[in-house]
Amino acid sequence: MANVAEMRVIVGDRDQTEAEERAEELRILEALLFAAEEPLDEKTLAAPLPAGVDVHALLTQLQQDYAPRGVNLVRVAGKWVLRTAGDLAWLLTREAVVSRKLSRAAIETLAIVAYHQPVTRAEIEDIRGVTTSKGTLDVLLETGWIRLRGRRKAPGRPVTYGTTEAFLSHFGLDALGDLPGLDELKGAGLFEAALPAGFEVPVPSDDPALRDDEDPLEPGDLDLGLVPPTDRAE
Amino acid sequence: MANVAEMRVIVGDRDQTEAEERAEELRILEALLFAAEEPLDEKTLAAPLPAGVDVHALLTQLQQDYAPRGVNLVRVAGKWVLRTAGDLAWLLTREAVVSRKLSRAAIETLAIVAYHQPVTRAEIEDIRGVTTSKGTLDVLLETGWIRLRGRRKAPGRPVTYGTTEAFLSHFGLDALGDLPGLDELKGAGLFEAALPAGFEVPVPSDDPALRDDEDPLEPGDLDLGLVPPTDRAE
Amino acid sequence: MSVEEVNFEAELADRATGEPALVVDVEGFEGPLDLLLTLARQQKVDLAKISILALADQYLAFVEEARKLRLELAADYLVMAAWLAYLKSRLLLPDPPAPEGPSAEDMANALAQRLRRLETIRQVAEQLLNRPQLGREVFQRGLPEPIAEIKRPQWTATLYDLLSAYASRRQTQSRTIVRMPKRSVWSLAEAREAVERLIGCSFDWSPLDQYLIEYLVEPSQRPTVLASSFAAALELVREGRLELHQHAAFAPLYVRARAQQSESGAAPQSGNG
Repeated sequence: MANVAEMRVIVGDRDQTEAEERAEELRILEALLFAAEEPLDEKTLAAPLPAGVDVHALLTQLQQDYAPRGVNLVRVAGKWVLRTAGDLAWLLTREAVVSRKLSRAAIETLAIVAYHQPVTRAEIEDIRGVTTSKGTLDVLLETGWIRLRGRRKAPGRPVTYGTTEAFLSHFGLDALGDLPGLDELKGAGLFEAALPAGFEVPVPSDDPALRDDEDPLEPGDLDLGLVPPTDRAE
Repeated sequence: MANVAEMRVIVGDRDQTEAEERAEELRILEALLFAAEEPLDEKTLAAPLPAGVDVHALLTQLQQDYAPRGVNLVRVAGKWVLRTAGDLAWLLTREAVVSRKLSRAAIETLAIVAYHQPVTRAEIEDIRGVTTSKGTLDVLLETGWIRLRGRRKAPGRPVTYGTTEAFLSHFGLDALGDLPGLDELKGAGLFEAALPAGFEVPVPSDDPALRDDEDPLEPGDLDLGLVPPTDRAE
Repeated sequence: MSVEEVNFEAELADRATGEPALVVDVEGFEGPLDLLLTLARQQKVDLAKISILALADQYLAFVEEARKLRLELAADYLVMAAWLAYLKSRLLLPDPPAPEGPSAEDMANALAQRLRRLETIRQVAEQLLNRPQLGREVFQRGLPEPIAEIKRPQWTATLYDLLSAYASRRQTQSRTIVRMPKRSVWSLAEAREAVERLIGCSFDWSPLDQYLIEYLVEPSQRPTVLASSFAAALELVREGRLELHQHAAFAPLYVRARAQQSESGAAPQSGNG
């Protein structure tokens, strides 16, 4: 019994010494990799280590040690380098807000959506008298100020557009009904006096409930990649 | 018994979730610190973390985690930065860019600026007992370790000098209070002697706020072509 | 410039014998205070207990020696020499009954204090320089990963932009609708429909003009009607439903329905354009 216990102690000591040596070797590799200005090959990494050390095994262990961390040890072209963990790449980006003005076409389209919603692209084009490019509607969807409402019950089942809460908030409106009517627009000098008989500016409403002539959107409609900002804004 | 067991399970779950969150927060800090080019303050480090997280406690833990490693987390100038462990200098010195060797006059002048700041050239000369050549101060300004602070409210309105964050970072100091031998100097009452009568300044300070006896620099003071590195460092 | 070559061993030897060595090498000193400090160190006592009188003597001896050797001493050294000579005389003579300014004792203490201060600053400078320095003993990340900037547009528009754009577009459009001019272009589809309808099943050659005469009432319409109906006729020929015939360039065009139309018109590809 005594012998076995003795042996255990000796083995324990040797194990401990080995573990300490190994730890020191790992420290050396860590420091080299950290300070390096380029990925390092195993020969370079082995240079300061005692001869006969299995540098590849050490690196593999270091790689495992770092695997769950915010920084990983990766192999690039046969060399080793420390890199930010892939799932944390977002940390290394910074959003810079760039102020951009909407194009004239976009502003007109937005105004038409606001006053005439729910409105289809064909109707917008009819009111503007020119073709509306897809890009214009995309930009507006990106602003988060307009959204897809539903589909018109009509041939082709075109998508209907409406404004969002973000629209109200950006333009400082309490409710869509606060958009000025024809008389107010005239009063503000935005319309000239000479308008054809029967000319009207609709009383806008952004009631989210679908109209009688609207169908709900289908699941696929929202997967266009156009709508996320709208969704977020809501 | 059943209740107690149940409770234990619930507590265990919560502990586990907390531990996981903590691990993720540590990963984020780790990634930021590894990627950074310069020391980061706690505000910057806290930015990507959930609100209310005790970033200081996390950093202290990370510092402990890294203490036995080849790379250490250290505080310099009140900020956090990863650096290779000091005892591994032998490993990396080979690769070090040979830093400019400062003259004895420059080293003494740097120490006087560090320990006696804010200090004027006349005060530096008083301590050293010799005229300080303009070149000596220029060399130090070039290193980015000292900077023009302001002008002393005294006849001739001499420029006052102080150290920069780059100085702290280079010498691995968290704050001026960590300067070696500061207590000796304090105990020997060696600060007062350097100062004109009436100003009692017991310890050096690199507080960017001007002292009562300092005026701000004038626009022309900074156009000497000496200061850009200093300015940048701050 | 030195009387005795300074070297470390020599200095050690001097210290060992306890005889202060006088080394005249002005270039090696950073000014008179540095020289004084070096001389003071050779007294091998705590700077606080230093004999200023002895120090003054040593300094003056140094300057004397330098002068003998016709060394050019900087003004700083000479000023210090004059001051020390004065201090020495004050120290040796009893203080006058009503001393003006600091006493000789005070002056000596002030000098000792200056020397201590210089010595201390040198010690801390050394400690500072012995700290691990960035890029010398400790290193930062060799491959920092830069922060990428993602530009996120923040769209701007004012309510005024919105309303004025709306009003002006509606106004413009309202005008265009009211003053819609008569259609001035005959579309290809219209022309085709007309030609098909007019020719019907006529298998006799007839001039194209004749069929179109009713559309030519307004002279301004003439070019577009002709162009469109000619193009439509060519298309119908290609589809094998019409035949065209012309005697010469600019001669009247003759047109007739093609006989084999009965094959349910299913030969659109067979036409020879």
